[in-house]
Amino acid sequence: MSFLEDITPVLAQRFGVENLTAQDRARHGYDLRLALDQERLTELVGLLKEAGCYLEYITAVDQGQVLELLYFFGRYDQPPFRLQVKVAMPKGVAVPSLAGIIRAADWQEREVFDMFGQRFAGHPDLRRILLSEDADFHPLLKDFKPGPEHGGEVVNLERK
Amino acid sequence: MSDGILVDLRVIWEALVRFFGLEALVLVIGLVVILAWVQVNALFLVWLERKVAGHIQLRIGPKEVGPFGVLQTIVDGIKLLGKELITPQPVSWLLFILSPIMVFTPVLVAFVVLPFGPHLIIRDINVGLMLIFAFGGINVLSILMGGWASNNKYALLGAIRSVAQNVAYEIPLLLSAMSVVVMSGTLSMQGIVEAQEGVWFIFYQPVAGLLYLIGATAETNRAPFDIPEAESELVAGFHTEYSGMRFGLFFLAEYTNMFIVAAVATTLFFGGWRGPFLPGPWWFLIKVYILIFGVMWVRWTFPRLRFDQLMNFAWKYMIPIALLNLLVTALVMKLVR
Amino acid sequence: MNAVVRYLRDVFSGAWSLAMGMSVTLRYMFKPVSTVQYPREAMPLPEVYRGHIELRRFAETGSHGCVACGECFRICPSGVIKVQGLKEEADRPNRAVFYFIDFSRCSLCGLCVEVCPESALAFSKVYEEVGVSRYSTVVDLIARLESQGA
Amino acid sequence: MLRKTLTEDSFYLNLGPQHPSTHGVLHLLLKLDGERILECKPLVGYSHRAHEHMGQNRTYLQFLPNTSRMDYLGGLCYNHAYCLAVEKACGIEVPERARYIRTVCAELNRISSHLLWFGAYLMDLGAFTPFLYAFDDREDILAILGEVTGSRLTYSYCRFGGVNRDLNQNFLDGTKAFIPKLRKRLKDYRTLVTKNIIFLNRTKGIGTVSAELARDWALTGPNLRACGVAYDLRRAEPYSIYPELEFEIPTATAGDCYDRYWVRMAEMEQSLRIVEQALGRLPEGPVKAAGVPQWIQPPAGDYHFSYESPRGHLGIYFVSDGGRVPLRMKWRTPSFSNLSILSEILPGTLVADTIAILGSIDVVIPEIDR
Repeated sequence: MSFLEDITPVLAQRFGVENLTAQDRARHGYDLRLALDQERLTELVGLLKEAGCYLEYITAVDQGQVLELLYFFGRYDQPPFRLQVKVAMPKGVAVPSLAGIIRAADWQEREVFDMFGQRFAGHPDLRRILLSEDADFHPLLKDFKPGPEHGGEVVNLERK
Repeated sequence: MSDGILVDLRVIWEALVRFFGLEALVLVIGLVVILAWVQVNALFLVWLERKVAGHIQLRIGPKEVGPFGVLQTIVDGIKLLGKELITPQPVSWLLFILSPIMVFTPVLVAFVVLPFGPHLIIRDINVGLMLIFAFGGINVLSILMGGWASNNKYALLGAIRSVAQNVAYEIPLLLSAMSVVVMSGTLSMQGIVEAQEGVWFIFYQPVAGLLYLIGATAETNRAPFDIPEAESELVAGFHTEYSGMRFGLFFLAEYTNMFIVAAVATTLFFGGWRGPFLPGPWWFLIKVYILIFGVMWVRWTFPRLRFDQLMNFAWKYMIPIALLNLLVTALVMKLVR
Repeated sequence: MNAVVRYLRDVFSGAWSLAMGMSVTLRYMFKPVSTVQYPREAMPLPEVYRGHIELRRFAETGSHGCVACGECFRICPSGVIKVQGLKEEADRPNRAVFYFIDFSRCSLCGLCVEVCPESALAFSKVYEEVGVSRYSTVVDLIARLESQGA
Repeated sequence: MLRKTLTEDSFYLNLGPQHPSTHGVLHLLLKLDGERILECKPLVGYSHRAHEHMGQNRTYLQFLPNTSRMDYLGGLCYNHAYCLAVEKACGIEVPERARYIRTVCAELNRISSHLLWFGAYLMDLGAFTPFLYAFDDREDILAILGEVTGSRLTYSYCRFGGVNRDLNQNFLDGTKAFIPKLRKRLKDYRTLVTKNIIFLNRTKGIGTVSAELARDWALTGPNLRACGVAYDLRRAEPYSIYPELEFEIPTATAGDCYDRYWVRMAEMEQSLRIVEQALGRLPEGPVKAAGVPQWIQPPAGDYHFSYESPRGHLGIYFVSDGGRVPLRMKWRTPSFSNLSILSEILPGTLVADTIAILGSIDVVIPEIDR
């Protein structure tokens, strides 16, 4: 019996069957999507860690007013299992940090903070990671327009 | 005509000898020759090292300047001379400047007692071997001075490592040399060579010979014992902050030190200038360069030891074996005599 | 006693491994060198070598075949191509009059050569190019083709 | 962070961003007590080039050249991964021959990446010579790959639906000559390095990572397999032609530097096996699917794809709104997670071990910084 079959009823029971969507793995690359409220994130991740999952990555998608945080969990196992946890909330709302539960979340959350400005409550060291410390913008937000100060100018080909 | 010049030279020579005394004059001329020799030898060794490294690594090494690139090091030396001597602002400048000069003292002193040939020795002092080792200790001091004065963390770490390493490796070095002294019964370099008439000491003392070579590699900070300047860890170790000819002096001293330890090894274990057909000095140089080649070969083969492993190796393996070897030698000598 | 045996075995096996290592390097020392002495001799370039682009000269016209359709300009990920054409005759296609490319920003991906419908572009085999300023890397390929002679 | 009060015995050492052994611009902030490390903070981002942002402002094809610039050692693997990801989203069928060609090239690329790592690692440990031997071998691979891709490092060879160009005779001959040559070389490396007592002392028992710790820090690739977890995406989530090929997943148990070294060396042999097999049964046929539009438009939705890059789990995630340009392009690069474990395993070791551990993790900085 695969891990996927094991975990699906558990997740459905604890986090609501309406939040759980099965995905076509051959097309989308992951098995399950779980839409989740941010308060229950730590509870879920504790469960997943117990179950032997690892945090593949955290990312976000800017949907205008709403920022979707996406957590991907996998397993060092066969047959493969991949779960996408989707936490959608208005921009500016802090999300509980996972760095205390899964250590890999430390840098992943810093990257999301760096790129999207998403705050993580309880993160031990929430600094910029890829951009310079004095940057005052979050480049992957849709309202960010690269200007000359970001090296975004295009060389004028006519000038010679 | 030529006769006249020779007669004149002889007259001048005799006048100088009468004025200064023969010994002082030989010393002065010897020092001048040494200074020239040190440079030429180091240039040659650097070139040799590059060639050896090149061929081991499937490259050909320097080849553009001069035949087979022999003049490459001279060009590099001139480049070093032309560089600015940067003294970083927070260094302790007196020690900083003094260090590369001091690193040269033991080098020059050691040459005084090296027996290049039956008569080609500046002064055959009856404690020649001790002189070399005694002055060799200054080397550590100058490295410590340089590393400390640089006010750089990498340099400081390099200097500390250097001191610990040299202190540890001096012991097996001396103990293995001691075995030879016990056998020959003299500390004079010339006397040790004379004691090897017939059989070289390496055949009586293979263990001591090996220990000496290992210790000598460590003393000269050569790989795999090059932890004071481990470039992948400490950037350049104790000479991180040195530039221009100050760095050049450290460099020169390293290669000259290599020559000295190889020359001492030749004297102690490989019969010094003894050998058939060729005159003594030739044999001496051939043996020394073969040993140096061995040291280079080792350098381009092995990874570097870690600092604590290096200490372990000295205290757990080399010193007990050297002590045991000395004990056995002394016992056998007592029984034989 | 056991400890002594182990101690000696450590010493000998260690020394043996070092000696074997040295034999390998000695063997390599007498192998032929594998480096190429670059300025004196150069490596042969593969046939499909992807250098920067140039306009191909067509034998029948003795000139380039660019019709300034703008495909390369649109596909270029770095936006370094600028091409402009003129309608010389009413019933014939456009002809490019200038074709600027900024080599310093070109990533040599080769997408422009792939999409060119006229096969007017090719990869140059020249890789030793220098300039004195960043503007000397902006080159008009048509002028370059003409200056290279027929 | 820097202004924490220092006790008298400890001091901070900035290892990097310019340091011979950080392989690029990695900055390790070490708190030292003598030579013992009390604390380590890796600081990254010095070569951030906004690849994800570029991915969101370019069409799918235009982003292709970028992929090989993230990880300059595994450029072809990244090309391959990106093409597979987009093909999967669009449902493009790739011709059989193209799939074989891609796999051969990607495995050659993996060998070249491991070879460079091998050389650089030994250089970190102070042995200069294996570096040049490894480069000699790597040079052969680059020449072979250059014969078909036209480039030596940033290949941009794969296309959606196939590859750019068919293999030529030079490639086939070169590979045939190269495989036995590298096998012989690997034997030399075993004598020169793997059995060397100094090397063993420098790597055994250093930087030990348990399987549990590895999971916590999301380690993947050879670093994970050295801890005893046989997790290889080529087997776990098979893609391309890997299910048809025979190869083993080398694993070790201790999870120390030596095991990470050993796993990579064993992987090179397995990759050689893969190349041999794939070339042996190379089918005939077209190398590119017909009818793939130039401006590709995946149907709206989000797509994830996992690929075993030379350094571990490469994840590509993109969200499409049905247009020519993706809404979001995220790359999960393996070194990013692999490197973060340094702050856990470095404290308590010596400065020399730092270099040994950092080298054994095999990080490529531009891939971390993206």
